[in-house]
Amino acid sequence: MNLIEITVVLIYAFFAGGTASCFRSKNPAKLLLVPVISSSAVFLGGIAFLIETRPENTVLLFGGTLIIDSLSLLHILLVNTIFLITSIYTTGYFREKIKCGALKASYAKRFSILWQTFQAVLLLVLLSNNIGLMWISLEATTIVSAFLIISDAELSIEATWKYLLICSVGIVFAFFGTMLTVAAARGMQSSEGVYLFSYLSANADEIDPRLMLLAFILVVVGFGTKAGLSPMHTWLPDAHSQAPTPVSAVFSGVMLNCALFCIMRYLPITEAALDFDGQARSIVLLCGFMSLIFAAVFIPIQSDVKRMLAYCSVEHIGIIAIGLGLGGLGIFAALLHTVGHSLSKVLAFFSAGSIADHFGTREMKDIQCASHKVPLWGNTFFLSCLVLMGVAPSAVFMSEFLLAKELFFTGKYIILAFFLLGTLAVFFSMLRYTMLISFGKGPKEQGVESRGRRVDTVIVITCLLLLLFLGLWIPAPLSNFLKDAVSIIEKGATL
Amino acid sequence: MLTVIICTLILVLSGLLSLTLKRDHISFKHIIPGAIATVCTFLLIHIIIDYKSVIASSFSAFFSWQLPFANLVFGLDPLSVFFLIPMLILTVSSSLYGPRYFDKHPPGHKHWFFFSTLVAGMILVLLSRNAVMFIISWEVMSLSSFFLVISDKDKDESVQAGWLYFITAHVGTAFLFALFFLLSSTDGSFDFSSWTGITGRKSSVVFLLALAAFGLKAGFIPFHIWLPQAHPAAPSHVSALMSGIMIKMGIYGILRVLTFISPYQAWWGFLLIALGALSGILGVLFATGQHDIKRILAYSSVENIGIILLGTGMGITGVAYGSQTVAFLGFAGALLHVLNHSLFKSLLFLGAGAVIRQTGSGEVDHMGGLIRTMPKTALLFLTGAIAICGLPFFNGFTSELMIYVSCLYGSIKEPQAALAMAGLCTIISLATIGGLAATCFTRLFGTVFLGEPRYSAITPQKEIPSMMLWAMAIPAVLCVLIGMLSYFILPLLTGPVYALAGSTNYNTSGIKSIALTSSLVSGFFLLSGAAVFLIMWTSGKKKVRTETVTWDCGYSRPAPSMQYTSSSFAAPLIRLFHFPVAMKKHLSKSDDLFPASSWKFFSAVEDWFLTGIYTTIIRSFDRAFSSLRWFQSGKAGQYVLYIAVTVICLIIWKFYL
Amino acid sequence: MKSDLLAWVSLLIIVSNLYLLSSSRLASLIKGVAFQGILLGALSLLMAGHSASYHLIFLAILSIAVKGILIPFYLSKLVRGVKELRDANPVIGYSLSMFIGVVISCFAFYILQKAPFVHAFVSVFHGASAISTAGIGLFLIITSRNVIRQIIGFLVFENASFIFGLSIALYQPLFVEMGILLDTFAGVLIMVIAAKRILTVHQSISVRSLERLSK
Amino acid sequence: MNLPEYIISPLAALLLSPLLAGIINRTKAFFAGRKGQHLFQVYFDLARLFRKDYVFSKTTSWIFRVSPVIIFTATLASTCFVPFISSGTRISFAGDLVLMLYLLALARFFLIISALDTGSSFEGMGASREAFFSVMTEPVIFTCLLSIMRANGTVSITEALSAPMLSDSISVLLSALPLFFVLLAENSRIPFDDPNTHLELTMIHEVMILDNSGPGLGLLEYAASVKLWLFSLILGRILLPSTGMSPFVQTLILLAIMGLIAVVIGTVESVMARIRLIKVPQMLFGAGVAALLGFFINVTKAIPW
Repeated sequence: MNLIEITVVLIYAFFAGGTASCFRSKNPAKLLLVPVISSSAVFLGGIAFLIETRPENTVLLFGGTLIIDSLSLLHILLVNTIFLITSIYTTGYFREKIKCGALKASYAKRFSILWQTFQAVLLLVLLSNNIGLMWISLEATTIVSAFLIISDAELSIEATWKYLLICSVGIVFAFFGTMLTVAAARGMQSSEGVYLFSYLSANADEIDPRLMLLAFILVVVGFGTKAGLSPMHTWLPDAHSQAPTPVSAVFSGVMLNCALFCIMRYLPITEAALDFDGQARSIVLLCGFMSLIFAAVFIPIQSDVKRMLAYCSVEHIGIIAIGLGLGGLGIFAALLHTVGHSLSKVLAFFSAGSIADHFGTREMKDIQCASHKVPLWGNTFFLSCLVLMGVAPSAVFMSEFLLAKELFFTGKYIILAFFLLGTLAVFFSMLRYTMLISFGKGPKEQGVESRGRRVDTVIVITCLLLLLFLGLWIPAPLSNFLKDAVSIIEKGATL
Repeated sequence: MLTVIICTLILVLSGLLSLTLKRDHISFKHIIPGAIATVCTFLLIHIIIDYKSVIASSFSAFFSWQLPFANLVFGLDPLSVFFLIPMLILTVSSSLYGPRYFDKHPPGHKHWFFFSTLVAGMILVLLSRNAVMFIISWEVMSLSSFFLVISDKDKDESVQAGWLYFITAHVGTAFLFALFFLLSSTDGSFDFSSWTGITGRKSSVVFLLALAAFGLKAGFIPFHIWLPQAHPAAPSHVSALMSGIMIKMGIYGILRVLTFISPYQAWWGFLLIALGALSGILGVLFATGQHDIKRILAYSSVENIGIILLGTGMGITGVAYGSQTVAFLGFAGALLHVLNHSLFKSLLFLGAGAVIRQTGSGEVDHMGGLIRTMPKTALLFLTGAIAICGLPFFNGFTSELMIYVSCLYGSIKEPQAALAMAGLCTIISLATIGGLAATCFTRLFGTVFLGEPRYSAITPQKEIPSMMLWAMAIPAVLCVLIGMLSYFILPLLTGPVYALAGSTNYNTSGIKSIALTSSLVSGFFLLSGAAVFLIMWTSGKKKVRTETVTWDCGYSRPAPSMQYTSSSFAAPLIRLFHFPVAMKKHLSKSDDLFPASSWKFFSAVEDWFLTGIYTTIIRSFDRAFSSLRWFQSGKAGQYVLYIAVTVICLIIWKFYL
Repeated sequence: MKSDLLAWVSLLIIVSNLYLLSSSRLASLIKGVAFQGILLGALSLLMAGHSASYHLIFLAILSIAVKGILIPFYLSKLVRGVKELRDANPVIGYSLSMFIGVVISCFAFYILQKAPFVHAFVSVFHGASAISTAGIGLFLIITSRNVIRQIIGFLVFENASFIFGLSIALYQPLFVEMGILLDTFAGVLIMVIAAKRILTVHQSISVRSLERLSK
Repeated sequence: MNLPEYIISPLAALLLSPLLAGIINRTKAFFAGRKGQHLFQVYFDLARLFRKDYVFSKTTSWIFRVSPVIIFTATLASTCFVPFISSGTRISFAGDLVLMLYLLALARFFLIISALDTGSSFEGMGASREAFFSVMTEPVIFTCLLSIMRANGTVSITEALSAPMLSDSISVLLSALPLFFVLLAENSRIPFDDPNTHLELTMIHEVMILDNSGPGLGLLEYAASVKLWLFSLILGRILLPSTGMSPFVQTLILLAIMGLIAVVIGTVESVMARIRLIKVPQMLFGAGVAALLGFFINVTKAIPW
């Protein structure tokens, strides 16, 4: 067992310990602190991965069952960061309820346990080198998170039901894809590692191309359902709008990326099996394009703030998928966009949730002038939505610019036109909503009604500064890191 | 060069400093605006003294900018310095003006932060020599001005205005994307220095894209819709900065793109002349129909951008037909008008701000007779009003004269009929614009400052603080100086004009003689005016002066509300141009035989570009989007069907097509 | 002989699919799906004999226990709590559903001749049963008007993945196999729990009460 | 006696311009069958006004007091660019046309704001109409003078007006006729305005100076007659036959033509009624079309087809 494997074991030990400690406690406030502690430990574990794996970049663990390379490391770091800040936010989110005793200990217990399990299985998705294991852990995220969405509200049950049904159907399709991948690889000389990504990508030229293409279609539809690619995204606005805010935040900020990560794993194998004729990419491109269009069509007619943000996630997942489908610089843009979108979307959900709780409604027409009444969240909501809308200078703008550039230089003018039109349509309606929410009409003589916690302020400012910074300058180490990750999705990509 | 960058950094830092302070901290009154003004003054002096070395400087990054292509390249050339100078002047005057303007309504502590980032963004737009750098600076500029527009939270319409403004700015950025991609498509580089020699059909596309991308910022018709909304909403010194120089960044962009493409096509010039005539005439007509003082000024900015386009159009046409005189004078007039308009428009906006600050209202028809309580403001405002009408011996005249002379050369000296027609059209448009502008500004000045107060409730008691007056005096003095001594401004013009006209062998003696002669005439005029005045004065000393009421044609009780209002003043004109500027009348009747309350009548000129064209487009999109709502029907079975259909479609696509 | 049996079982699975399409009572639906679960166990037993693999036997036992007994038991317990008419009540009528089911099954045989993935299956019957089960499972979900039938549809759809997975099972380590099974079982169980929640909150299993989140 | 042109022309305007008004008045009197006032009556009126005291409205500000001086000076200065005796030194530069017309616009600007300064609704109405007319006259003047400049191939109006004039009668007609209309409109003559009254129907120029008195009114009246002189002079210059005459004879003929123009103005005023205000734009638009036609003819002549 080497150092990295020990780290992995330690991380899961922490999860186990954290989960176990939850069973005993009855104090909701303490229960909510457990995820903070375990996620900070896991965050450190992610940093340890970064340090430990650096010279080789790609490390196989536990006899090839797990893998850590730049691509997964990027996502792991993102997951850990998002979970850490969301756990911290959660303690504040439930603060009011704890104060007046509305939060039951049983709920807090269930939440903490499921929360940590959720993070654990998400990390397993990213770590797995075995295609079966990846499928298992992604399916497990559905099961675990379904109970995070559900509450006593009628609508939340409806959302949970749709989430369960649609994602399960999708994931079964992904199962067909996974099995077909193995079937496609059956003709290989050695059938030892046909279920290992590392083996498949090393020997991709021996895979049956037509079967692999079929498998890839099913994988894209299956994992795409979970990732929120249109037209399989239908569960997403429901689940995001009904889930408690921290859950919506990690759904958007992490879970969708993880599902897309699975597609990123299959993409290079399919491409290589098909002799790099771009068929696999075109599928991803089409799905991304559809997502963008659907989001642009549906965002203008939303009335629920979290629903709007959910559709915004569909848009951004679409943008990332377009980048993946383009290849080369597009993948770089997609990865950069993943980072930017996660950070900003998490902030947007935090603030939208807090504002909605403060006003007692999620209907956008009833929320006005939030930046006066809840200054921290009102301003954060506006700024993070600006970032999401792709306003410069921000990381999201930079990646969208790179993507547009790649679209132009690969001659996809029609997609470029629709990309610009779609983002403009989103911008158009989202700006109207966010401005009304943050600065709209309202009794202005009333003073500040609620100030945020200091720790939330620190989180918000750190994230916003990071987003700004990444929009202006990508330091060389990060750039090389991203380029490494790009080369995993597309070998020898021209950047 | 390094000085400029360091000063920009200091600007941003002082803005950041203001973020850390409490809302009502004392330093907002003096230190931070003072620091901004000092930095800009220093920079201005540096540029003027070191002009020769500044215009040729460039600067590459001292650290590599890690994006796959972008380099941090700065540069200054005569063209950008020409825009930098008025920008710095205006910043100085509006940062001096700002603190006292807010005496009654202190702004949020973010105000000066966004103010400084706006200035820094504009400087960086002028400095950047790389497309990515340019777009980012451009967005910083738009973003901070957007925040400044919505910073006045007492007005509900400022949110609406900010929204409209930011939408147009963002649409412009989308066009910028396309423009820069097209420009860089030859060798994939985003450095301005590599963008040369773009010809043929591609250059025409580049030109049209530039027109759309930068036109949305410059605000000529039909891209003007945000201007009349955003300017009234912003605090006045911000409107001064925005209308004075920020919209000129759009002009800068168009001119900058013109330096990348050659040879010019004549039809670009015709297009610009058509657009210029359209926005010139319609802009001033809309202005004449408005009631809000700042909205009038905003529409007048549309008009002046139109004049600048007319000059640029003549310049392009001149180059295309090989007439150097026409080209040189056209470009020179356009550029000089950029400088001039920035001066007098900021002066007028600051004056309007003074009026709004003292009366608490922007409604022109409620004012009157302000000249008695605010004589100095009135004098400064009058200076701006005369200058903006392009009347002689003020700066507006000098630039319009250059464009006129360019047209005269084009329509008289050149054999090509097309050039002659272009010149004639420009002259007719300019003449019409001149007449209309005179109407508009006599109306504005007359209604606000002259006559009797129409509503005693909003009549101010005293003059504005002297700091604000000094801030207004800076552009006012420059307006007069440039008007009288335009000769000395010419060296600034030659550099950018050479770059635009694409040749450096033009003999500038002709233009110099025009400038000299008009200076002489203005001196002669001043002397003879003084002589007449002296004669009147000396002869008038012995005469009796009687004060009485205005002749009332026998009516014994004239009331102030019987005065001609601005609406009635504009009525004949609006009625004449009822096609492009429809007057909407609202009459609230009471149907009783003996009405208890008086009928209320209200008339306004609606901007049918906004209410007609753009709103219709958006509505139709909205309808189309709403008709797709069935897709997300809420039925889980239907959603599963989507998944199945997607699989089948993808399989058919990949295997059977 | 063994491949003959395999073909018969596969055929029986298709027949059970058609039975599910035609049954109008929820109770008979549950019975049908339980029967199908047992058929799956038989299939994997046959496969085990086919390739002499011990863990397929384990799989067979597990699937009979969970799919044939456990889940049907929970489902029927759930149905007993339903106050309204315990009718399947699909969107598309039973005869037409049957017809479509037959078309899907025929199409499955047809497509297996053409498609590139024929050699992924042990036999044509095996493959056709997988595809037909998948199609009919989806069809059941899509046309359902109540939650129970949707669960059953999903169960059928998942059975297809089981049939499909059987042909590839040999190449996976055991823990992956077990994980897959447990995951799907857990998924269905959670659906049942969610359906119970729906029943307690809405007093109904109709999906009409689950259509409020739209646009 | 070799004074430069830019001194002679204003001097001539100062000395002779009231005479034009006198001629018009006599013509009108002739048509009315009256004996009419003295030919120099305008001089007497002006002298009387300059001797009078001031009466100012309490509403007015310094704008009202300063305006007459600016209006007078600007109008007078604009005469510098039209040669009276075409032999002296001139100030001519490219674009002097613009300066000349914009000086008139400057005068008009101050006339309008001084009218608004009184706060009277009558004067406001006059100011509004003055502004309204100017919008339509300016393009017409520009076009007329442009075709003359095009025919002479010079970019300076001073050069163009002192050099040999248009060769063919069509061009002469197409620039002179619109210019005559503009003359009538700009100088508040019938059929655009009635110079004799400030009654409501006609209130334009006369109503704007309603509150002026004494020397101020004198300056404004003087400026009005200088403006009339300026337009007549331009028209006279266009109509002047271009034969090789001595400057003295030429000036005499010019004066005769201007006298004739005054008679024509008087005749028009006697035989026509004032047209309705809404018809004014149509009339001026017609004049503009004629001027454009003249310019097109000039342009097409130069093009080698």
